[in-house]
Amino acid sequence: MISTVLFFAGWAFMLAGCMFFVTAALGLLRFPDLFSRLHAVTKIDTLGLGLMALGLALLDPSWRSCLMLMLVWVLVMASGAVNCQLLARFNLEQEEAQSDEAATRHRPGKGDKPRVS
Amino acid sequence: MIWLASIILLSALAGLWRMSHSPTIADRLLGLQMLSTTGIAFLLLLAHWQNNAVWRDVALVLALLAAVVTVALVQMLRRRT
Amino acid sequence: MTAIELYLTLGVAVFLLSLHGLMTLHDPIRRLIAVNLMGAGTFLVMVSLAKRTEVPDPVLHALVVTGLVVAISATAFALRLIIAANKDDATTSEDSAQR
Amino acid sequence: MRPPPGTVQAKETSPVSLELLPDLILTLLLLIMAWGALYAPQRADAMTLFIAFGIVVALIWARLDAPDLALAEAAIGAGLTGVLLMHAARELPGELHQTNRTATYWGALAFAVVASLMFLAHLLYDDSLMSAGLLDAETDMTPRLRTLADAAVPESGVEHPVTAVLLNFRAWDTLLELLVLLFALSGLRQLFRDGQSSENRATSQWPESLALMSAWARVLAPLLVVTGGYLLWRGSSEPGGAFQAGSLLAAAAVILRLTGLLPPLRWSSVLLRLSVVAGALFFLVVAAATAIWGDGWLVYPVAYNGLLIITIEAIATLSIAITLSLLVIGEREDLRT
Repeated sequence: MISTVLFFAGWAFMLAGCMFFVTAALGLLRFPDLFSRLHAVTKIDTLGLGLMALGLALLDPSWRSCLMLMLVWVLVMASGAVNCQLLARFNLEQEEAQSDEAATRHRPGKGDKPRVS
Repeated sequence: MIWLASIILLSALAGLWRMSHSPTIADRLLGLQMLSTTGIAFLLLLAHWQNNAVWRDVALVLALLAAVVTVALVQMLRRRT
Repeated sequence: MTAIELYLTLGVAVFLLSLHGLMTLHDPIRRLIAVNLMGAGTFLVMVSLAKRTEVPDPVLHALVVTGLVVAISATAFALRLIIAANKDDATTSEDSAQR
Repeated sequence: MRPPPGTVQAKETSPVSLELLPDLILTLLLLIMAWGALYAPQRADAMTLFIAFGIVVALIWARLDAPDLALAEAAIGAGLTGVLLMHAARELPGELHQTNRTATYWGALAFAVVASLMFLAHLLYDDSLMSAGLLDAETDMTPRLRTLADAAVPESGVEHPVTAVLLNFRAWDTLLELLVLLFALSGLRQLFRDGQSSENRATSQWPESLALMSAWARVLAPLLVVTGGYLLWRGSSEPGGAFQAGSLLAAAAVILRLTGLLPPLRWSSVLLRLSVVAGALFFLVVAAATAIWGDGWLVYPVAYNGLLIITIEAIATLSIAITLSLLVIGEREDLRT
């Protein structure tokens, strides 16, 4: 009895996780600029994989598999957050660098723009 | 189980499309990160499907390496500008 | 069609694609990527052949692990060669410009 | 009790069974990436697609039931090769020669698709191949090499057949491979001529993102080292081994070095040189010892072969880790004597 409950609960969580994967894929294709796309992708790392891992843990509830699933999920979540920060800052720096070059090219004598921190 | 794995791999196609049609470097790294996360989900699914716990270790290694690659590439590409 | 045949064909396709790329591309980095892809194609063929028996053949797996490590050391060396060759072109073109 | 699987039973007669759906998608993914890695308009696109190619190949090794390869590919293919490529491409000017005329695009595609379809047709519908038993394992032509390997695994000192093959039956391959790594490194060192001044990359200013990265590196590096040790120790009984562990340690060194937490690995320090050479040296010493006292080159005495394999693997892991990290991030000031 308990295993069928686990079975259906596990499948429900897995399907929910899979739904997040699909929505993030759509988000990645449709969103206009980088920052909104970053938002979409980090959803997979946290929720998509989280629900998938929870569903898988329910499907084969041994100690070793649950701990490993949780470790992988926490690691992917942390790396997702850090990558999101890094990519956003990196993109800002790139844009600043390009806008500085553009600014110096148009008005070479005026010195560079006041830096907006 | 087959459908789940296929849907996840199809969502990896979206990451791939974003990687090839992306104006900036950050977009490419974003697509790369999406690909590695879908890969990790596929490996975890495979671990259950084939009843073989070693694929979870491969998923762990892939998660670690995906983190390293993104940080290394951001740090390297940033140094150049 | 079983998985073995599918991946066998995929290995052949990747090998041929990168062989064609090696012949037509001129940029050294892309040619190096083409060589790596050819290696990956052959590994695919070897591993799909290893899967013919119920428990995959360990001998072929060991060979491919060795091949992977040799591939990365060859890539590292080839990259450094490309950079050195590029530095040569740069210096020779500067010398000819100055002369 | 395994819950009732909901999957459709794959009918044997249908040409493409439902079981193959993920494989077909993986094949599609791999072909797009291979084609993109070669013919993408910009070089940065090509390199990122090549890194993604490594990840998908790791997934395919998982589908083909090759755990050691999936570990090695994930660590080396997806991780280090990409960093290596990007690191080198930085010093090269932009695209050297624009070669991507549309003719080459479609030429490549036509060439590959036609040839592989011919191969597939030959494979499926030509019975000369089938009768030769190339594809079905039931024929008596089970590969002899394999039955030999299986028979000898019990007294090889390790349970996992791939490690047994790597370090016992074909120990020569592993030894020569360590030498290949050494040759690559020495080749790399010769190519740093004095005329070559790669401008120093000291990250003088410390933007906030670097603080974030160094904090993340402090979390990631120990985890990499622990996983590497785990893979090394597990190599004797389950998939794992010296190369996967070595590449994980190299990844830890790369991330620490790039965020400035690790001082440059000076080639001039004797300790570094010794540890680079240690793996191959110890292997040679063992080979010589077995030749003199034992009964042949690299034929381990049955009593100690478990212990011997573990020590060889541990020292090989150390030297592989350092050699790979020098190969990937060996800056000019590192590799100068």
